Amino acid sequence: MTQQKPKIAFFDFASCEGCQLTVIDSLQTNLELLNAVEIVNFREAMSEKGQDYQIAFIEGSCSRKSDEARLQAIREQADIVVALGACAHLGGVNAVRNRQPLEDVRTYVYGNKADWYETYPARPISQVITVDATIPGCPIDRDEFIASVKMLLQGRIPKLPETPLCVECKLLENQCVYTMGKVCLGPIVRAGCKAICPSFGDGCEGCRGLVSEPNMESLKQVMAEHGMADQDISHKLDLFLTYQMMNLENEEPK
Amino acid sequence: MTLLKDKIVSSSLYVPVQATIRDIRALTPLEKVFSLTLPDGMLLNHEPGQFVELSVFGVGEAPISITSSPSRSNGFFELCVRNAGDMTGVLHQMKPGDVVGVRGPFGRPFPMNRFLGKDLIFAIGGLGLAPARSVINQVLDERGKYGKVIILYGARTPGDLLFTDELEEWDRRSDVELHLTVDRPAEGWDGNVGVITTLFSHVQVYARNTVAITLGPPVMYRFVLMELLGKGVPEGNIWFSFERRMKCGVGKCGHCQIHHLYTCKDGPTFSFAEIKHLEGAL
Amino acid sequence: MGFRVMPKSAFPGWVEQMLQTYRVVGPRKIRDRYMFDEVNSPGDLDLTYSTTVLPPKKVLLPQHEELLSFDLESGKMEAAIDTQPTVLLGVHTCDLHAIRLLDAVFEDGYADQHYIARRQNVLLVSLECLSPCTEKSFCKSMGTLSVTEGYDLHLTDLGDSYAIDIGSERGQALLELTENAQPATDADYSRLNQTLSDKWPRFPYRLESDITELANLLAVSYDSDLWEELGEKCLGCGSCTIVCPTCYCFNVIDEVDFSLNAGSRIRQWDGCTLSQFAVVAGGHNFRSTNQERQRHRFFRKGKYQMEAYGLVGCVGCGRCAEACLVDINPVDTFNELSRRRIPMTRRHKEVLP
Amino acid sequence: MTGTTLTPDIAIDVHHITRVEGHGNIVVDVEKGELKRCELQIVEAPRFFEAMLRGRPYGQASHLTSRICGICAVGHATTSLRATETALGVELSEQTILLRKLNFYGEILDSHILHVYMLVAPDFLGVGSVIPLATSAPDVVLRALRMKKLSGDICAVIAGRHTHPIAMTVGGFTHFPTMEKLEQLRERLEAVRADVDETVALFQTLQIPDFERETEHIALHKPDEYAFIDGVIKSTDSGEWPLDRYLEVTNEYMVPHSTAKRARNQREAYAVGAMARVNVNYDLLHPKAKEAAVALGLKPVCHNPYMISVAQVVEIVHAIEDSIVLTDALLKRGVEWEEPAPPARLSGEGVGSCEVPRGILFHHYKIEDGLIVGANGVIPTTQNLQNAEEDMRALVPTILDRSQEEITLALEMLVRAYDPCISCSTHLLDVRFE
Ligand SMILES: Cc1cc2nc3c(=O)[nH]c(=O)nc-3n(C[C@H](O)[C@H](O)[C@H](O)COP(=O)(O)OP(=O)(O)OC[C@H]3O[C@@H](n4cnc5c(N)ncnc54)[C@H](O)[C@@H]3O)c2cc1C
Ligand code: SF4
Ligand code: SF4
Ligand code: SF4
Repeated sequence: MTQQKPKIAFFDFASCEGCQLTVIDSLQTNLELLNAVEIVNFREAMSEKGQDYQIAFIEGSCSRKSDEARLQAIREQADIVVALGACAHLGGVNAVRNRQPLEDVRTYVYGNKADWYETYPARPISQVITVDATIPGCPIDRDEFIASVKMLLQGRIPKLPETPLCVECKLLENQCVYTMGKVCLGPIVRAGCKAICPSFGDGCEGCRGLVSEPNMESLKQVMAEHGMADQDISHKLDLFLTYQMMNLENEEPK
Repeated sequence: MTLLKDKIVSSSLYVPVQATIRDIRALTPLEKVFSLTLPDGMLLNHEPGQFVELSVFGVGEAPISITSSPSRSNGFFELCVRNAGDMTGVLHQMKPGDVVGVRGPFGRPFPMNRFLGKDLIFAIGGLGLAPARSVINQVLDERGKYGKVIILYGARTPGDLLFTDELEEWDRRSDVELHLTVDRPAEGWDGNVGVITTLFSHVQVYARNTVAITLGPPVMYRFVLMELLGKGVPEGNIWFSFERRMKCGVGKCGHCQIHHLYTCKDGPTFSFAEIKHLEGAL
Repeated sequence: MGFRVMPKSAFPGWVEQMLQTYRVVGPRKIRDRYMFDEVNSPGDLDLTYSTTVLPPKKVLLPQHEELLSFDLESGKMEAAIDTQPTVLLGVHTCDLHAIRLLDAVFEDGYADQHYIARRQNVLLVSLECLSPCTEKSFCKSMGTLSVTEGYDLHLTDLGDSYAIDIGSERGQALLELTENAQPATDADYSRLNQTLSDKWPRFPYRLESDITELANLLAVSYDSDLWEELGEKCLGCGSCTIVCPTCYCFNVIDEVDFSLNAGSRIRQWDGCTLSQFAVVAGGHNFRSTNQERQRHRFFRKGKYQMEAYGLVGCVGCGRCAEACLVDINPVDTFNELSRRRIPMTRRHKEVLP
Repeated sequence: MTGTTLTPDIAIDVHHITRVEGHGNIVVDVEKGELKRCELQIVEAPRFFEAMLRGRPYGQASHLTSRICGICAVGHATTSLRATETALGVELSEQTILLRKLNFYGEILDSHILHVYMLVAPDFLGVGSVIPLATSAPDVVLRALRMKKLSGDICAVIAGRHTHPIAMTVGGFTHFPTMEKLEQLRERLEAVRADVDETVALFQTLQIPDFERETEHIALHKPDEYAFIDGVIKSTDSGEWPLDRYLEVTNEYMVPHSTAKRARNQREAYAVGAMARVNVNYDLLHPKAKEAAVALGLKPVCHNPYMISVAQVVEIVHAIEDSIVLTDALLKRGVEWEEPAPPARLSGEGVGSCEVPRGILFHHYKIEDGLIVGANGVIPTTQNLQNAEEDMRALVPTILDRSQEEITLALEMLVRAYDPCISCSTHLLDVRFE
């Protein structure tokens, strides 16, 4: 299966660029990546800005009307568009503000200069263009990124893992953080990060998104039994999952 | 003369042998027939109804029925594969000369000697023709040993019909009764339109002496079964081949379990009598 | 074969001896939990452990296990068979029963060479349980509170010494690594008997029916309303099946290097309580709801495994009950089914309409 | 083309400066040799972090704010924690302080190595990125990756990962490294000294452009250590301010061509970052770092912004050496699992400040009954932007004899030298305490 090196490009929208940084970090143990693909556009790390690419990795949420055209242009050029990280996949933390009235958010931050800066409710890029594959996480997991690139090279489309985080956590024999008086979204969140938060003593915050059949009601009940008030539960769910939660609740951004 | 099965039993159940693709034939945009040869003259030695675990190295493995019949094994065997996901997707991009992995043959074959002298009615839907073809050609190669042969075959559209050359061949034979149907007709289709069960009104069977072999998507089975039971075909004479998710093919991985049975080793062929008390099997 | 007695003070020395030739795996305390883990010195071991997060099956069937490696360039293909000599030390009796079931599964029909190679190179040193390890264990109800076979050596804590039953010649040889195991005296026999009879009442029966009835109970409970209730509560998190010593379902995936031509095939644990476990190409899911998956799980534990291998599918270790956040557990499930037992006549409707 | 023609009209428009974090443009208009327009535009989408913090439990603040920036994630998290801890009267244990410092060095190293090797070095080596260097100078790239891996692993061992650390929480940690892990780090830190020496040697060979503009430099200061976490605000001009008077220093304002705010103190602009730290705290550098500074010709007070990268190299030396000191201290005293120190109260107001890789960072929270009701943050790049623009303004007239490409490169290198972290700088955390 020898083929031409595919040309790949990285783009970013509203994000912290931590996922692209993780891509750079993945080279520490996978320098062969540079032989397997040709990176033609990666503003964070290189000056060349090639416009001829087959695979586009996009980090960040779409949070401005004017970003849509840039997204569409990428979609037109790329054969495969990959959403990179929670912001692109889920709206990420950017969507936290979608629960608040937009005008209020803008004036809270910019005061009377609010209209200098364009914005609208943050959204996953899949709300703007068709996305072929997603590498979830905040930030993405290096190994998953590398595995996904290999799949793309093989002509496959990586799929989001359906297994809940609990499985990964148990396989590592972590102590369940619920037994430490904390709460965790592990039962309803996609595995693949090596359960890194519970492994480091903190409950999962859901950065990899909900599994496709989450039992929300039952988990809310569990959290309530662990001493969380309704408001605490919403804060927990509304860090990375705000966009998905609002969808589940059929709630429009304000 | 080594058998593939001896090889895996002696080393590892999970290590495939490297088979070479000698020929690829596209039947439809989604289905291709891959003709494979084993290395060093190794023999597959399968029986109708069995499957192999086919792998594309680095991608994955999946159970695939052997579509060629044992009576026609000339140093190669055939698999008819639908592009349905990861492994099959990459397989569809491969070329003759490429190497794939094969383990098997696995599964309980159809009990052909219990079918001897019986009238055979095949009720086949879609990709079910792949395993059915192995039985049918075996029967046709030993035609004298069986009674009537009736083949009912349904596909979604005329373009989805598989092995159309062989269908024509069977249709031409006077000792085979072939009825086709499609869910959605296309230009030029003058055959039956409707689900497979609509074909039953076209055929006459001597129920007590009939063996029915039903192969197709899970949804089809209940309806075909009602027809067959309605015609009085004995429960023990109604045979299916089941599809379940499988990862090992040898009764370990648990995916294909139906109650206490493993589809991969206790099946995939089952008679209705064997599974009728198992809730959820059908 | 009788038993020997070893003063506890000699135990670390014996373990040191083992470490010369074997990988030794035993219960270790890591923060607030116990894990079976490789032991580097006798001090790492904690034989007073309650229960471990994962059962010792992980030594025989690792969570993530290479089955084979391949290199298409050279045409090389190799089975990864692990034959490292290992002592699995301190296995509770319920887990020993579970290993017997695993043996049956992996030896049945086509024998799984990977499991068997490990199994043949593992010496099992089991440990008599003297008090319930957790509130959720129910080994006594499942008949797994004692063992008479299946071990190479079996330890019973006699206070200042261990009684060591010898179950095999390999076990005998392992014991001979130390000179401090003496033949038992009459006093030792009575001490052992006393210890065993004292322990029995400490364990409660938690199941309201006898295990021999479980299969029948389940047979009439397929349509019980309880499954729907469990299905509503179940998070589908899969923890119960992952931590179970008698679960062995697995998935197989390929890993490749950047050449795309070389890599390995990996077996990793899977579980029937996970939503995608029974999905086939085309998207049909043979058990599409938590309700069906929970039913399948409990049927496997109480009925199917018995029918397929003649061994009980649940050994009462209680790990799944510990792991479940919504408190779904075998004891309550089986007891509730028993209370709601559906009369045979009502159940005897046709499978098909 | 070499710069022989004197171009009276120059229009430079660098859309999305590369090899920086975030989206920025450089726009320069020269008409008839006269500089008409010189802007560093920040066009990153605004992200509204302080609005998102409103009403959140204080425990989430460090996890949310670490998402401001993937490169300074530890810095934001640490600063956020310090703000919360000050507000709620949390007293940290010695162990927590040691672990936090070591973790912090992981990020300083990671960011500086990324910047000097992958973002800045290509300019000096005449390539567009680090990628061609992988073939032309593999030893340099491998060294950078090796050093970067160690930096990341320091954070991974202590807090789970560098980008968005996990185990850091208000009052302490939720996970602790084992002695084995610390010993491994200790060994690797020692081994990496050779790479550090090579790094210094490499920078000795680079031709740093000669350009100076007198600048006010501001950094955190502590009497007894080269400050990264806590301290007082100190200026090279004159003056010291306690943290809670940071607003008197930063004086933020907005300009329409940029979604990021700007700051000024005693002049039209001031600078923060590695150079400011070296200028303010030179005497407190580890002796080996001072040696490196001498070797690299960096003397306080230095006013050449292109020397910022050199200051970063000096800090790499310092961070490695001090990490060894910290690791030794941890190994000596041992690491115990300890519960995070509890808050003394659930309402209060506090400022936290750290010297993150790009300079002084402030988080300021007001908390009521455990919920954040007001938040403000001032980010290093915000503070540097105006200064970078002033530098551009000073630089352009001196290089008008060069070709357009050369001018563009000089400007890009100048902006890059500041290592701007543009996504951070767009948070415009506004002071709005009701
Ligand atoms: C006994 C038997 C005989 C068969 N014979 C044939 C035959 O002759 N010809 C033929 O074409 N097919 C046959 N099949 C079906 C064939 O095995 C499947 O099409 C094949 O497994 C697809 O493999 P794949 O790797 O291409 O697809 P996969 O990538 O495995 O995907 C297949 C489907 O499985 C599901 N899936 C897989 N992995 C996951 C996951 N991780 N998470 C969620 N969903 C997942 C998806 O729904 C997907 O559509 C047979 C099956 C059995 C059991
Ligand atoms: S544990 Fe949860 S929050 Fe943490 S990285 Fe994994 S999915 Fe994200
Ligand atoms: S089902 Fe539960 S109690 Fe039974 S063996 Fe498995 S984990 Fe233990
Ligand atoms: S552990 Fe409990 S919640 Fe999770 S799958 Fe099992 S029964 Fe359901």
